[in-house]
Amino acid sequence: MTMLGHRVPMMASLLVWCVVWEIVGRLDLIFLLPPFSAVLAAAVDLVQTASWQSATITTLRAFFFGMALAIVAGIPLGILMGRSKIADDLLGMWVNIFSSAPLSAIVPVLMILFGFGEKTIVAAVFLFAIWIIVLDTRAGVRHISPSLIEMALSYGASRTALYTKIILWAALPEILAGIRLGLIRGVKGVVIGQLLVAIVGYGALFETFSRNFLMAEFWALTIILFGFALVVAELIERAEAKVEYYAGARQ
Amino acid sequence: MRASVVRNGPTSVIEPIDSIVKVRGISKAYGNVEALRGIDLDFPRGKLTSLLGPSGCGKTTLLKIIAGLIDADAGTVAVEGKTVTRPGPERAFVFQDFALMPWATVIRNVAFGLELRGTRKAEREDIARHYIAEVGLASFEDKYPHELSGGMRQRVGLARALSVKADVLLLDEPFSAVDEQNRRKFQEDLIRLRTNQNKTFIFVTHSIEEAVYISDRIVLLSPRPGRISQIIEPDIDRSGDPERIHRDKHYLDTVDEIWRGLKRYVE
Amino acid sequence: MRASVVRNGPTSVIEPIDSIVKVRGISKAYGNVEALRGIDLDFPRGKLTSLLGPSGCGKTTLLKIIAGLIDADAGTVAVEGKTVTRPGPERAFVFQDFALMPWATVIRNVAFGLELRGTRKAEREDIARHYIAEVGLASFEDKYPHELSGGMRQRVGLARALSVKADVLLLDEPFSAVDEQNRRKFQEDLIRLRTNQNKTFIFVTHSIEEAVYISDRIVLLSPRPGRISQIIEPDIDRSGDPERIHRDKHYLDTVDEIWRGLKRYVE
Amino acid sequence: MPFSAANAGDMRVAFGDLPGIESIQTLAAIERTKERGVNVELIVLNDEDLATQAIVGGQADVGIGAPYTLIQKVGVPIRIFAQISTQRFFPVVNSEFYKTWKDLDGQDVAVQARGSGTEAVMTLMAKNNGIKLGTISYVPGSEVRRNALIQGTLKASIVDAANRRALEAEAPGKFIVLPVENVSASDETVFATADYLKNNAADVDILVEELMKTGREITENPAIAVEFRNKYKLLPDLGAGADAEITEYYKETADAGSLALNGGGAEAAADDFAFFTAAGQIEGDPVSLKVGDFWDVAAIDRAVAKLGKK
Amino acid sequence: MATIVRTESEAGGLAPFAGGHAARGWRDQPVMLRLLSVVLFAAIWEIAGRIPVSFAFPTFFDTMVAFFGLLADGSMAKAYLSTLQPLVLGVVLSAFLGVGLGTLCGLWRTGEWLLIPMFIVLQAAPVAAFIPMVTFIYGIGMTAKTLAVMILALPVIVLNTYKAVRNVNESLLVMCRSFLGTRWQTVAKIILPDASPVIFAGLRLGVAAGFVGVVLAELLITPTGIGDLITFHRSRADYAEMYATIGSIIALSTLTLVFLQWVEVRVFRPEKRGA
Ligand SMILES: Nc1ncnc2c1ncn2[C@@H]1O[C@H](COP(=O)(O)OP(=O)(O)OP(=O)(O)O)[C@@H](O)[C@H]1O
Ligand SMILES: Nc1ncnc2c1ncn2[C@@H]1O[C@H](COP(=O)(O)OP(=O)(O)OP(=O)(O)O)[C@@H](O)[C@H]1O
Ligand SMILES: [Mg+2]
Ligand SMILES: [Mg+2]
Repeated sequence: MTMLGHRVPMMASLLVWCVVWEIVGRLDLIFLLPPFSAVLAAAVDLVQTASWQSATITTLRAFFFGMALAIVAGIPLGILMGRSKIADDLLGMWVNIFSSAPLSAIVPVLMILFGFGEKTIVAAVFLFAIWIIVLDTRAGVRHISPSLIEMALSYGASRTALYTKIILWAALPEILAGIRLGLIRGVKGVVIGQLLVAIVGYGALFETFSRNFLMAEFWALTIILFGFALVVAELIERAEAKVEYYAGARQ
Repeated sequence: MRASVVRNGPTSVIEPIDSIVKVRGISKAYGNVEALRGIDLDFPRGKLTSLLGPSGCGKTTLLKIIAGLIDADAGTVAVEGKTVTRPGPERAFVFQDFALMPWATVIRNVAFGLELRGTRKAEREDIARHYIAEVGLASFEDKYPHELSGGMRQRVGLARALSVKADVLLLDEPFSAVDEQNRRKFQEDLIRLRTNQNKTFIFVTHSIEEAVYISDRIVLLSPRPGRISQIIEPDIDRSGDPERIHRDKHYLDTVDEIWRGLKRYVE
Repeated sequence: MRASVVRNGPTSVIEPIDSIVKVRGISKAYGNVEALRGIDLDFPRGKLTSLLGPSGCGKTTLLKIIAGLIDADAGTVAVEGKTVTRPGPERAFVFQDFALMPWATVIRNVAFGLELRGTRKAEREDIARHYIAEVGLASFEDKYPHELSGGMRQRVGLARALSVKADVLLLDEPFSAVDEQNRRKFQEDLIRLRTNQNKTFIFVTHSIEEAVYISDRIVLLSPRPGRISQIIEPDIDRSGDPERIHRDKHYLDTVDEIWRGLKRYVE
Repeated sequence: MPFSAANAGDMRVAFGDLPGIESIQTLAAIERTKERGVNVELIVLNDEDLATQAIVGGQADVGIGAPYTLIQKVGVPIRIFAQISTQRFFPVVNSEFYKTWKDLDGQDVAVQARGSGTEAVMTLMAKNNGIKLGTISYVPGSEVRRNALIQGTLKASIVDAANRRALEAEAPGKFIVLPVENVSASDETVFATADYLKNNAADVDILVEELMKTGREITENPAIAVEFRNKYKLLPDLGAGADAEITEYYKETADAGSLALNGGGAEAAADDFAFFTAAGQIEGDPVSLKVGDFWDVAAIDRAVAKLGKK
Repeated sequence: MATIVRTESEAGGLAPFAGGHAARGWRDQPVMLRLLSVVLFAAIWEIAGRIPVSFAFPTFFDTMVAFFGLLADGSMAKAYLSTLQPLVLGVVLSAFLGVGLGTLCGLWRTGEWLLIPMFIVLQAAPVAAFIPMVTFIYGIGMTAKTLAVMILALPVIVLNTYKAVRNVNESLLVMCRSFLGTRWQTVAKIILPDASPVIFAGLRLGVAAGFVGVVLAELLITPTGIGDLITFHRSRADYAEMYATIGSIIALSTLTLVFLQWVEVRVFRPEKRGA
């Protein structure tokens, strides 16, 4: 998009939407939508409250534990499926099912298995995030040019060397993409987990705000969460851009 | 100068004085695609032998069996008298698509074979630097593959193969991803390199001119299942200006003869 | 037979008797990459002219400017005396990557130019069928592109260009995605086709042999920014067996001369 | 698996819904229990069923709700050990469409959740009035139903006292509160497994005592609820604006006498049997149901002995 | 544009069933191994149920019995009748709206600038948080649930369509122009056919998202269909029935996706995007 000869960054249009929001909010058309400025003000207040801070800590902790587990388990599983046909045949179906199934339905079941509070939320994040990481890692491993592997073998690479010096690196672009998508799904998982089972952290705040019609606070929290999801995704994307050149180089 | 053309059935292999690689009765099928059938072949030490044939005739398969990367269904390959079961330090492969690690610099790529053998870093980088210079890439040590042209990338692949000091170099269409003019340059370089280094080269190509231009010996394979259809020794004098070869009558005769032989397989 | 070699500065264009395409003072820059600078060039009617030069020298850019697909920064192109501003029915393009619609059969692909002009289906398929046969693909009408080899796909691209009955055919490295042996076959076919069809061909290639082998005229471009460095008219007799050309002394001389000229640009 | 018995001195309390102003009493009692050295951990769950499930599964120790159905159905030894409050729900209809119970015959209504007290009230009243309700939808959150009523997306529902008042304040005359006769069943009780009650009698006693004390204090002086809130920093996210509502709410609740002063017990159980059997949530003849199958009254007895009966 | 638009499907044929890659993987798997995989899964479940992991964790066998029970007494059918209405409606609306908007954004720079960032935000954000809000405006009926489905399904469809339209094979566009194609011809004869596989993949992802949306709607707005079955049986402690219901919605969503993929293969395979 160019305007008056200047390139206007795409995300700038979000500002336009914010202005629209402000106007609609001021017109007082829908009680659910306070003016954007009021939401910002509420956000400033919100971040100073103890309950937001503790909710953030709870949520972040569950999120990072869940993500760490998903990454630590997902990458080896993806590599295994990428390299071993039997593993792929055995697990592929389930990974595919779980990666696209409405996992929210399972969240209540998690509670039975993991108890309440943190563990279940961690499990929800894990469950939401892992499958796409597995799938992408698997695809990354599958995309590795066979000649790169043959190259390593022909120079006498041991199994460990093959995995640590070639496969992990060569699949890195897809692994990162998987982690990025996994993070986005993980954020959804943490919120859904907190809303559906144990009402803690952000889920509790959301419920409190929406049930009591504290709309400015509700939207403030929403914006903070959206912002978080986008920033995390953006960070990974930066890392991806660093390795992008060899994503293409591997075709 | 004479173009010694030897037709042979599977048994009548010409036995050169000293052959470093001996292929005996190799057959290979992928599922129900029969790629190679009963290949008997000897590769003379210190010579460049080309494998030439229509697409899909099993050239790559044969080369990889020699490299120990693929197991044959039947038959054996022996290098220096020892039967090949897997890749070994006396053979090095140069890949059609270069097979460079895009995340590693030129020098790390070249030194990779040594890295896998556990050579110390300083030592392996010295060796690598030597061969990088040898293939004409001095000063590109710290570049990454994506910063190089196709021709330069293939030189990196070649330097890597040279740096492990293998006796036998296996090259699978090393120039097919290199543009025409660079390719020509590279062919001239390879001819020079072959005389300097006392290595045995086994070279797969699609290009008749290329095969005739650089080879001491050309093995023609028939379409799938690949069998040896002809062995040609162009016996061209390569001592002078490489450009002169292109006008050598024997060169031209050999190219035409091969072309006439292969034409029927095309489309 | 003589290889008339004409060096020229930007002004001393040789003026052939009848030139169908006239390029005058074309310059083009992409951002601050100057691709072409002051190109003056004439393309004689009914001849095949090759554009040859190192990678990135602006060959494709020039061809697309002639096609009307890119606007030049300065200068004009005139076809049959009319200034080119956009693609026109008198020019047809053959693409390096074939640019076939994967969801359409061969016949629909070939007839696509006519389809866009609103020709009735029966009529355009008749025409398409004719040219499909002309390029040697009869009986492949109902195949999809993915069922064809690279060489066959390029023939489809050629048939499509022929079927719109343009006077000028613009070919951008049509053989670079085709394998060596098929390429050779295709070159021979093209030479035949050129004599049958009275078309003007403008041909971009990387390959010196290819240029010399098939062209009436070769325009050598210098590296970026592309300028005309030499115009060569190989003037080789193409009436006989196409294979004979490869041994023609003038052919070989011309190849060598061009090679010597271009060698300094390589790597 | 987390069947682990709690350490003495630890108590995990599972709430079946997001705490609102109606939870001040319970929350205050919990805070005071903590002050007396019981290490209480609060778990807030999305659903009352989940809370019950948590108790049965051993993932929490004390649940809050009225799990009669589950106790009867699963046969796991969970026992109610004290009543916190009795039900005060108000069926509300949009006066444009309905005026009386009879008008609701065959009409759609929305209640809190499947198997909840609100559903029981509605079905019971429908039965008493000889009508049959149409589709019953489940919309968790009295506030949500209140708002849906105001927006006109619900025409008949049932809300708690606070929201009934809000409805009257926001749209005077637009809604009619339908009469509910003699329902004094438990709204919230505390329950735990028999094992837990046996092994942690001391902790349980403290909790029961505090529940009784807060109930009595609020009933005596409803304004104390706000003091509780400030003292223990309860419900911080609701903002200062909620104080007025809290005062109002507890005044009304106290007037209606729906906070349990003596922890319920056999008396309450009898009421509940009558109510829940009538509403179809438990089976059997209310008279022949045994209190001991549902309740463990030992803790209230001890508390009443200590605090005196009111 | 400065921003590279990435959508889930971009994981490139890797995301659920997307692309020919996964498609092949799915079909090439030897039946025996897949059966074994199912049997293993059932066995693990059965064992976990028998230990038991929790009193609320039924065995596989009980769950299957409960499943057929629910099928037999018609409650499953009734539940799905109610659940599928907003799902189908929401997905169909999202499909038309999404493909339309996506194409528009792909072709029209201003539209792209204005709308695409919105959808990127919506797709990345945990919109589940405001599904309950929908109730406030649209109540608890079909509208609210359909909207919930659309909130989830629309962004992925729009973004995929947009991406497909923007990334149409450049050389085909040039080809069309060089053969004098008009703007409309370019759109109708090149852009849409070339983009259709990716658009279809986007639709598939949209359907998957729609299932997520309807489940969330059932659990967060108001349980009427399968959400009601789940909560009802949970409140009755009929855990086998509850699990059977949960399993059935996951199975249904999987089967739907497999079916769509089959359709896709049938529709787009004749030319198998090889060239
Ligand atoms: N991994 C494989 N699985 C199945 N078939 C294979 C495999 N590798 C090769 N083939 C088949 O075996 C035959 C020989 O393949 P190979 O790659 O050796 O031929 P080639 O002579 O190197 O061909 P090209 O000139 O195209 O490189 C071909 O028909 C090919 O399709
Ligand atoms: N769209 C573009 N934007 C920016 N630079 C471009 C663009 N197209 C071409 N160039 C640059 O312009 C120069 C000429 O490009 P062009 O494609 O015409 O060269 P060429 O002679 O066809 O090269 P090759 O032999 O590799 O096909 C190159 O340096 C190229 O990088
Ligand atoms: Mg090969
Ligand atoms: Mg070009």
